[in-house]
Amino acid sequence: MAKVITSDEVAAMVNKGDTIMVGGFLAVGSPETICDALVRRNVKDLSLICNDTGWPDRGAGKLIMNHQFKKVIASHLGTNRETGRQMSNGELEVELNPQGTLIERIRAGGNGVGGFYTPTGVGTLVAEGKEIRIINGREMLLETPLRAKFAFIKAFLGDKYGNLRYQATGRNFNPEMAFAADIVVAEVDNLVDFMDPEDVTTLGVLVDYLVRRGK
Amino acid sequence: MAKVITSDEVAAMVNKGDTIMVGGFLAVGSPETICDALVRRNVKDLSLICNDTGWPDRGAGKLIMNHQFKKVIASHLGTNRETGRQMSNGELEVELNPQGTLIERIRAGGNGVGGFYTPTGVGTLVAEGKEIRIINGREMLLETPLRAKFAFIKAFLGDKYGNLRYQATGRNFNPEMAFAADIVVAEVDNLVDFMDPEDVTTLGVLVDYLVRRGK
Amino acid sequence: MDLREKVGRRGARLFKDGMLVNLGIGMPTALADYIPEGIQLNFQTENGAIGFGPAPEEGYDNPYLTNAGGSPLTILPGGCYFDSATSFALIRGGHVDATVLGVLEVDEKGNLANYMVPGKLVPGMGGAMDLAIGAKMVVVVTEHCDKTGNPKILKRCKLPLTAKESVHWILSELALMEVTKEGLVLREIAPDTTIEEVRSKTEADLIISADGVETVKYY
Amino acid sequence: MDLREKVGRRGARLFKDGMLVNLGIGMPTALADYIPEGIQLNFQTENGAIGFGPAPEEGYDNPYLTNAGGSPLTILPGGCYFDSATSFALIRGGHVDATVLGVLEVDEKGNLANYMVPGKLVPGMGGAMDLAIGAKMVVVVTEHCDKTGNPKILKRCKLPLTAKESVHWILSELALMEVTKEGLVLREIAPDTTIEEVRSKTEADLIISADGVETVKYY
Repeated sequence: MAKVITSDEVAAMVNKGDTIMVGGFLAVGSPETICDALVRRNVKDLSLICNDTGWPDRGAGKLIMNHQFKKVIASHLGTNRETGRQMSNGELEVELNPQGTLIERIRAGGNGVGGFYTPTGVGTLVAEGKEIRIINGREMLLETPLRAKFAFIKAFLGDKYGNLRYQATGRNFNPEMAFAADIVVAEVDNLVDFMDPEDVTTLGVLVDYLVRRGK
Repeated sequence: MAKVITSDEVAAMVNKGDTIMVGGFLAVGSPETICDALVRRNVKDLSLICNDTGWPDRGAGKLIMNHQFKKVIASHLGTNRETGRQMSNGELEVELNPQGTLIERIRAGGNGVGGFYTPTGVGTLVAEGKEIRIINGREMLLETPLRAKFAFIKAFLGDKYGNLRYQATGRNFNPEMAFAADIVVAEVDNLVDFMDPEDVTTLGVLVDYLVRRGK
Repeated sequence: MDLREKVGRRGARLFKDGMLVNLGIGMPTALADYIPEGIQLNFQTENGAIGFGPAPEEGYDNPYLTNAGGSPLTILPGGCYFDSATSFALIRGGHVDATVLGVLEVDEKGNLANYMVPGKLVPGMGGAMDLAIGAKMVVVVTEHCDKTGNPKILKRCKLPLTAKESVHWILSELALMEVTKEGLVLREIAPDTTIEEVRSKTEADLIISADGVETVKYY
Repeated sequence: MDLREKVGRRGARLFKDGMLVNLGIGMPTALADYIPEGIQLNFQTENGAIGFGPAPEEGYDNPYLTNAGGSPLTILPGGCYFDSATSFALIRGGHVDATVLGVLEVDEKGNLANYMVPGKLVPGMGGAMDLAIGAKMVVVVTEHCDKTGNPKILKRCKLPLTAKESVHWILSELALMEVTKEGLVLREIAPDTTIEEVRSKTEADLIISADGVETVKYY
């Protein structure tokens, strides 16, 4: 059973310096209610793992505007100019990852794989400092797992067992993040007793807490 | 669009020495109609990648009984004694993989990952000849991708675009195999025009041919 | 009370409420029959389900819904299905709280052997290697001695290992033992045996800790 | 006819029936508007859909259904949704038949640069690095020169690379060029230009193959 709590109760668990994952792709499928609560709590020096930094008024972008991160690991910053500004000013450390590498590193973090070789990023800045290995005649980079203390994810539907179902492109990074954090909190638009076992995308056993959207 | 063909047309594409993947777990979710056609075609010296060798009268086990394999890569042989007999007699080469390593190697073969490190198998026969690396204080083995010329998979429902949906524990190895072969053939119980985009487990773009069960 | 019930009753008390548990085939399934009141567990079957129920009534079996041994299952409300990659993401990724495995041999270092006897029996490891290295708590359940009276709890396994130094608890019809850095600690014995009898039937050295050995009436 | 239409019309003819195609944002989307009769393509958006349709009618947008730029989409019969791990399994795994990318720079070795200008613009690579190394056919579409008239098709890229030696085709409003082992081969030019003009606006060496250069009326 996943426990239903409020977004402020979630935010109260997060402390200065924690690493958080936030689901969503340009804030589609991001847990907006939880992001709002984190802004209210105003906890600083967080590290973020997210596909992107959303928009100034949506997704993890809201925490960027509030200067809550010391480090961001993402694949894209272009929709939130404040991220680039903080980076240029030296206020924020940014580690850019190719999107496919980023999601695969999160997957590795969640499934016990210690690292993997990928051709993405060979011959680019992404390769700096990484082991290169030639596999079947092709150069590949060794990439390492990513984990966080918290994963904040968003689903269209949840049940009281913590099972989650997404809608359309709202799935994106959410399912893998549910495997890759010590504490997983899912914000849901709708909550039901239980759902069709065939419809479950994120397994309830991975979800510690549920938050209703807007609560 | 995936082309609907007969199981005999599928079998006619398979030649001596080919490597095939067969979906299913103890033949639950195995393409029985395709297996029957391969037995009829009686093509020899195949290599099999499958979770197990099924039962003497079910799944890939039917091809075992017909002596069609020169090599098997699997995690479990216990339900088909003929596999063990052929192995002991030197008629069949068997490479045992831990089940989690086997499915992850197939996934790597399908998604362009050149290899991955896993703690499974350290200190066992599985580690023989493999690179060992200590990651975060833990010994890990380097495992390599697996691919095949053909993947023969099984789904409850297919549509004319090749999209597939599975039922219950019939999913197992099928979804990853759809990524990891040059030619993917799906046997389906039911075929419809199109399905709900939310219900698609295996993406139609991965599936080359469809076979109706029993046809 | 037979061996299965003895091991089942005591073993089930190792679980805590809410755990995700994977039981191996054979004797490990006994534990599911004796879960104490107030403890709700999530059971995983590695072929792709969590939250399954008992075998279906006759005529209601679904050929697509079976356990890891191929026998028909039912699913309970709150249950879910998934593919093998997800199943082993759970297992290897440390999301399974406990696994219970049968063995051919187990030793005082926590090594276990349960997937082959060279030249005789090679069923394969299935998911056992992943479970042994991935589950947070690895429990081995076993008859204390084999059918000819030879110890199964050894100083060092002789058969090919399933996993190295992975077992946390060894449970037999006679005793509960914990694998620690110092060695194998005898924690509990059954009321119908003695420390001396357990020692005589165990090849591994058994440590008696300062806490002593409890005699428990779980049988 | 504007740049977008010129590039769109010729570029769309690079596709073959049934291909899985991923179009980058900006100019690459022009190709979707000019798919020839009889060619059916599957379009992927890397945030998790295949088989999407045009933007929805007003009032019918679903906030959960957008393209990789965040704009609302519709889905067509036969379409499907998936998560990011699956999306990049498609891309990195070689299941995407063609990708079309915009660039800041591209060179005769097939290197491309399109994700950052150090100290000025760092939007990030998003999925571009994966697409450039993973798609079976990588097409770069670009204005032949930048706004100040400087060549964008170079001997060697100066900006940080998105991918090394990955581009197969370079298409501008003036010419279609193929990256080969021997170098950059000029395959086609537009009717309103000459080989000499194309050469003068290209920093890279352009090879004229024995097959010659076709003047095509795709504009």
